[in-house]
Amino acid sequence: MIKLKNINKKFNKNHVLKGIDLDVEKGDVLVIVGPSGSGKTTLLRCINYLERPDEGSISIEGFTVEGKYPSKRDVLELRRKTAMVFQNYNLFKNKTVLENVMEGLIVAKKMPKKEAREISASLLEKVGLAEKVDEFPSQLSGGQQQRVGIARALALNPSVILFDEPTSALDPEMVGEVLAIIKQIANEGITMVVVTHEIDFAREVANRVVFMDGGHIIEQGTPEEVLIHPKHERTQRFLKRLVKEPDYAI
Amino acid sequence: MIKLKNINKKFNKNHVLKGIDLDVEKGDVLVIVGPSGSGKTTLLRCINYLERPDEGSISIEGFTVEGKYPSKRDVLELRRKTAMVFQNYNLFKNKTVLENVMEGLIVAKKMPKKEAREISASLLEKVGLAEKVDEFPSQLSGGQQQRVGIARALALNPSVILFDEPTSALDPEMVGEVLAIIKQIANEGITMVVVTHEIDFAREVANRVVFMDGGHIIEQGTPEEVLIHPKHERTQRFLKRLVKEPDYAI
Amino acid sequence: MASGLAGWADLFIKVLDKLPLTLLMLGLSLFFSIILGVFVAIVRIQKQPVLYQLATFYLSFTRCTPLLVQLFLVYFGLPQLLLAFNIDINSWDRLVFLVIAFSFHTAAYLSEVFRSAYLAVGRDQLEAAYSVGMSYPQALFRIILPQAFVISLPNLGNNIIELLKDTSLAFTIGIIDIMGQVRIILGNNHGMGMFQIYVVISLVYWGTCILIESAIGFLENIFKKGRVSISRQ
Amino acid sequence: MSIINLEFALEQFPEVLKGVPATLAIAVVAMIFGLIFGILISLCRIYKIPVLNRFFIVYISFIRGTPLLVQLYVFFYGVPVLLDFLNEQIGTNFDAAQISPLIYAFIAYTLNTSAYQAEIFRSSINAVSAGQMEAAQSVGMTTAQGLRRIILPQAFVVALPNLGNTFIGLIKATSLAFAVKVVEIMAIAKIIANDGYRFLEMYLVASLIYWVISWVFELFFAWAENKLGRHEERIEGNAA
Amino acid sequence: AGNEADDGKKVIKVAISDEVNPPFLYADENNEPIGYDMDYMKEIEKKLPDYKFEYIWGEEESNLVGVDTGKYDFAINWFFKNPERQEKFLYPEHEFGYSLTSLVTKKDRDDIKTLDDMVGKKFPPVSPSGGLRAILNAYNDQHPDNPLTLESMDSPSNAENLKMVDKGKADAMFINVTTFNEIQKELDLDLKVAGIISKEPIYAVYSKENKELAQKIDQATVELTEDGTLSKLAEKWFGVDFFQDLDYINEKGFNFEE
Ligand SMILES: Nc1ncnc2c1ncn2[C@@H]1O[C@H](COP(=O)(O)OP(=O)(O)OP(=O)(O)O)[C@@H](O)[C@H]1O
Ligand SMILES: Nc1ncnc2c1ncn2[C@@H]1O[C@H](COP(=O)(O)OP(=O)(O)OP(=O)(O)O)[C@@H](O)[C@H]1O
Ligand SMILES: [Mg+2]
Ligand SMILES: [Mg+2]
Repeated sequence: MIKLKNINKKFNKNHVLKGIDLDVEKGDVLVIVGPSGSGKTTLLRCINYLERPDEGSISIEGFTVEGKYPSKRDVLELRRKTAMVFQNYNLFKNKTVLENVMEGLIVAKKMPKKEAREISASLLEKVGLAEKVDEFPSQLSGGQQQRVGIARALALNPSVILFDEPTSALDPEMVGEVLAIIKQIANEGITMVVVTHEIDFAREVANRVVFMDGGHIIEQGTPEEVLIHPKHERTQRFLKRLVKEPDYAI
Repeated sequence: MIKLKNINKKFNKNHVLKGIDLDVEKGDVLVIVGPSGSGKTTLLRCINYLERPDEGSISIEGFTVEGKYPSKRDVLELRRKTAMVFQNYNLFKNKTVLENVMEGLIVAKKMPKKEAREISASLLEKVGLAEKVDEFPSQLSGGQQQRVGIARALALNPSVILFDEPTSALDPEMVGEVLAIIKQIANEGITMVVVTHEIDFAREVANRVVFMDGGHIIEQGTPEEVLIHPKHERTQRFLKRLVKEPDYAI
Repeated sequence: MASGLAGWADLFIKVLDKLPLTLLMLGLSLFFSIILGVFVAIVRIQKQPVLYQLATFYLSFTRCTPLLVQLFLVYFGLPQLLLAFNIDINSWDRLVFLVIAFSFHTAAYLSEVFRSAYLAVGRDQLEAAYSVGMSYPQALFRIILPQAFVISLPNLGNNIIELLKDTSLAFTIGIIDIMGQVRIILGNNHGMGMFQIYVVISLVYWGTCILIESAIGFLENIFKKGRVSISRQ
Repeated sequence: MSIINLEFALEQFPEVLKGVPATLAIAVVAMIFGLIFGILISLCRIYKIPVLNRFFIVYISFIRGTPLLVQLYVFFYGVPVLLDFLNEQIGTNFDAAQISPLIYAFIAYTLNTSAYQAEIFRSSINAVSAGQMEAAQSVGMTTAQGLRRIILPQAFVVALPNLGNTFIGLIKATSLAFAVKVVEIMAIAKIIANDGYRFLEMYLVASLIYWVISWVFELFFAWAENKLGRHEERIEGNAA
Repeated sequence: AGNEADDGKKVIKVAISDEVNPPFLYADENNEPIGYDMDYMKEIEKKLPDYKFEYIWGEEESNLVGVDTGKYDFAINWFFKNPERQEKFLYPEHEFGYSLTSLVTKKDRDDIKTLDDMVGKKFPPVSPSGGLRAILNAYNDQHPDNPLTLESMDSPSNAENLKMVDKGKADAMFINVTTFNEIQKELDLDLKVAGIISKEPIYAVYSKENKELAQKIDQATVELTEDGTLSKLAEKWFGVDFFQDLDYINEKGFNFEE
């Protein structure tokens, strides 16, 4: 479904992704964890070519885009197969909450306005923002903005959704809601790649987990394998803090 | 130490804070939890008057500022007693990482540059950013930016530090570091107000917890009281998701 | 010349009589220069090889040489040039030459206005647009330009008002606009009554300028939705 | 016979170059003071300072709305009248004839460009996100400090292309100063041209000189934009 | 240039200058050109039925550039002739009128009669363009050791300049007699024509390519001069036939001294 081959990315001299290979099956929820600065966001952004890899190829549903200077048309097609939830939300500042969600439907998918509005409104209700549809992003709290971002991606109903820390600004209640939504759409066969640092959330949502550090994939497998019984020393150290203080865990 | 009296804040017709009263003792780490949109950020921003409350008064170390239109001098004095870590980081875009941290020391505290540089560099090392001191915020990952924000606030060494979800972009390892730092400076007598939705983190860092919903304080007490044995039905419901799925918790 | 109230009124009427012509020149030139300006700005932002060099040269030439010279080039030079290809445009209305010259001139300035405004819109906005599957033109027209437009409005105001005043050059090629009218009157009087005449022409320009400013202010209010200013505090 | 006599044009070059100092003096002086006043005016407008905001709205409107030529005349013809009046009323002994026309030009051009630059800064300051000021205040800066150290440097980058427009416009607009006897590039060109009606040649010479001067400043502005904007991850073209 | 009008006449584009100068050339209520020049043109039109003249207002410089580039066929206002200009443009052989240039001073001054008297004295600002400037420049070229001091200014106002002389801020103004008379009618200043400097023939200015047209008009001009038509026009607009010699003109009261 998604196939990354030998993805390399440098920012000047900073070699951020060092030959990443990755396969994701249809309907998979792949979770990427790893320390801050390890390249998770960069990898996610390479998948829809918001960041151009210096080397390597990306296939989604058999459609392949390759190298640093692919054609605009190819990139557009790749992007239309994906949607993304950004780490810092990136809402359209000049559009209301409802318009933010409708925008992609109307413009990229050429959906009639009425239909787009219905879909958007119902998704916004799902994430608890029914009251805020006519506000602008600048009037929302952090968590509210993040939920708009999630709704915007879901609305597109693409083959692949890329989530960059989608619950970072959400309280446990909301995390539960998002979890439920992700599980539900995974059942509908949508493939998802989720970057998160919330290990609890990762365990519940993932059916595969990748652990990254320093631009490499260190370890991958089921949530059990990677998050509970990690083989690699680096992974163990990463997860240690949580294990070390069992008296606070429930 | 910090005393809030009858804080009310409306955004147009949206009544966000409904008469908040709150006392924080010197050296306390007060954690505020609550659902998204409940007014946590707004409350925090009222404490240093980034948001002007419509009504109410705020005292820090016996210095009181009151009402919607206080004098600029009073507000400045209040702000100089506090520092803040923003939910969306708000780093100075035109300054390097090091300059971001030094800025307040040089300008507001009139510290000599050399001293400011030393303090800043050592704090940045503490949060694991020694290598990034000369980069601009736009070149950092989310977690890195958040850590700069934390270092910037700590460097000021104020009486009160306000943290707005300071670990939202941090991985468990880093959360551990931040936790250690907060505990350490609490021992030095600095008062902290921390908004977070990471209940684990809240339990470990807080010596008092406030639960907010819909602009009201619903419940407050020790972490034990509020987070493990909440009395109020709303609090119980809020925390339920974590309790309900014990098989994933460690 | 007649003085007193009747004199003033007479002067006003004579000048105002030419205002529609001035506004017509302003409107037409503005329309074309906005289109060309956006295009040049985008070419320069994208740095596409040959086009970029061309656009930069065009920008430099039109910004850095006197408008009068450009007007001469278009009005006197262009017909000669085309005549060499057996195309005779000497019979075209002078207004056409004027609008061509002014559009090219103003577009250069506007392209910088638009370029700076475009760059002031954060990159995150473009990425967000891409992420929902928009092509570049779609992102441009639906997300970037509307935001850039607000940022550019005050500068747009500056340049429209400059253009308004530049239209007074029309008279050099014989179009009698409000300034041309004034010069004829001044000539008839051997420069007497200069004070009165300049008061009138200033008032007419100022009045028009206030109209432009109100329109800009109105647009700023409409389009600023969702933006937060640093003066919020 | 060719329309343009290049030899004649070349011969006159050195003579026209003598106008460069006057052009540069007016443009640079007006630009620098205009920058300062422009920023101050824009802040009064952004912060809606009670009386000043109203005043400057009218000021900007008036300055932009009336021809620069008229503003020059106001000083050129107005100041002597004022001085005469003062001399009569309080017995002072100012001599308007002693005032160099350049001084009138400095004043008129500065006041004029201030209005335009105020609008440039109003738009660029508003383009800086509000969070930047909040961050400055949160580390204990006063509003003035935050403006100086955080907001204005960022606003400057946005403003630069427009400041470039204004400055180059100013260089060319100095030719109007001939109306108050300041003899700069265009004036010399016109004077020479009149002898043999060689307007085309002299316009060519003047244009080239304007172009070269402006081009140097264009390069400077482009350089400054790159240098000051290095912190930004700028939205570029449609690549990726 | 050179289109056919509907009636088969050849259209001639004539540039007329905004630096108007009554009564040679100025505008009526409807911005239509009138004056001595226009009456002269009408007479020419009668003589040359093949042509149809179309008049275009414009700035003087622009008009000359237009003639130069062939956009206009010729320009008319009150152009003086000098060798440099003749190199550039085609001047007809015969003038169609005269302009009398003079020095104007305060009534009680007797020290200024000729340009020589003005060396070391002060003129009001002079326009960079126009025939008067050309005469002053020519003087300076001939007297490089004792030049006149000239201060240039874009479109100075004749009225303001005369006021300067009136107030003693300048010694004398170099001005056309007709212009001075017109202004004096309005302002009645304490000024007089101190001396006539020259009787300058005035011409229309053609582009070098327009030989044929210039010749035809020149021919017509000679006829009009000889049959006295132009003298009548001069009487009509100036109150004096300036085709006569200077003494006659002075006698007839071109001089505004009473
Ligand atoms: N500038 C504003 N204008 C209008 N409404 C606002 C503004 N800022 C916040 N609000 C509203 O106030 C309410 C509280 O916002 P606040 O940011 O304090 O929430 P929060 O508790 O911090 O939520 P989160 O956990 O999502 O960050 C929200 O409903 C939000 O929509
Ligand atoms: N635009 C950029 N220019 C230069 N360096 C960059 C840029 N973006 C990211 N980097 C660097 O690349 C590295 C990886 O960044 P990335 O954002 O992928 O990290 P991450 O794994 O998402 O971290 P986090 O969990 O903190 O968000 C970091 O060291 C960062 O400094
Ligand atoms: Mg990241
Ligand atoms: Mg918040």
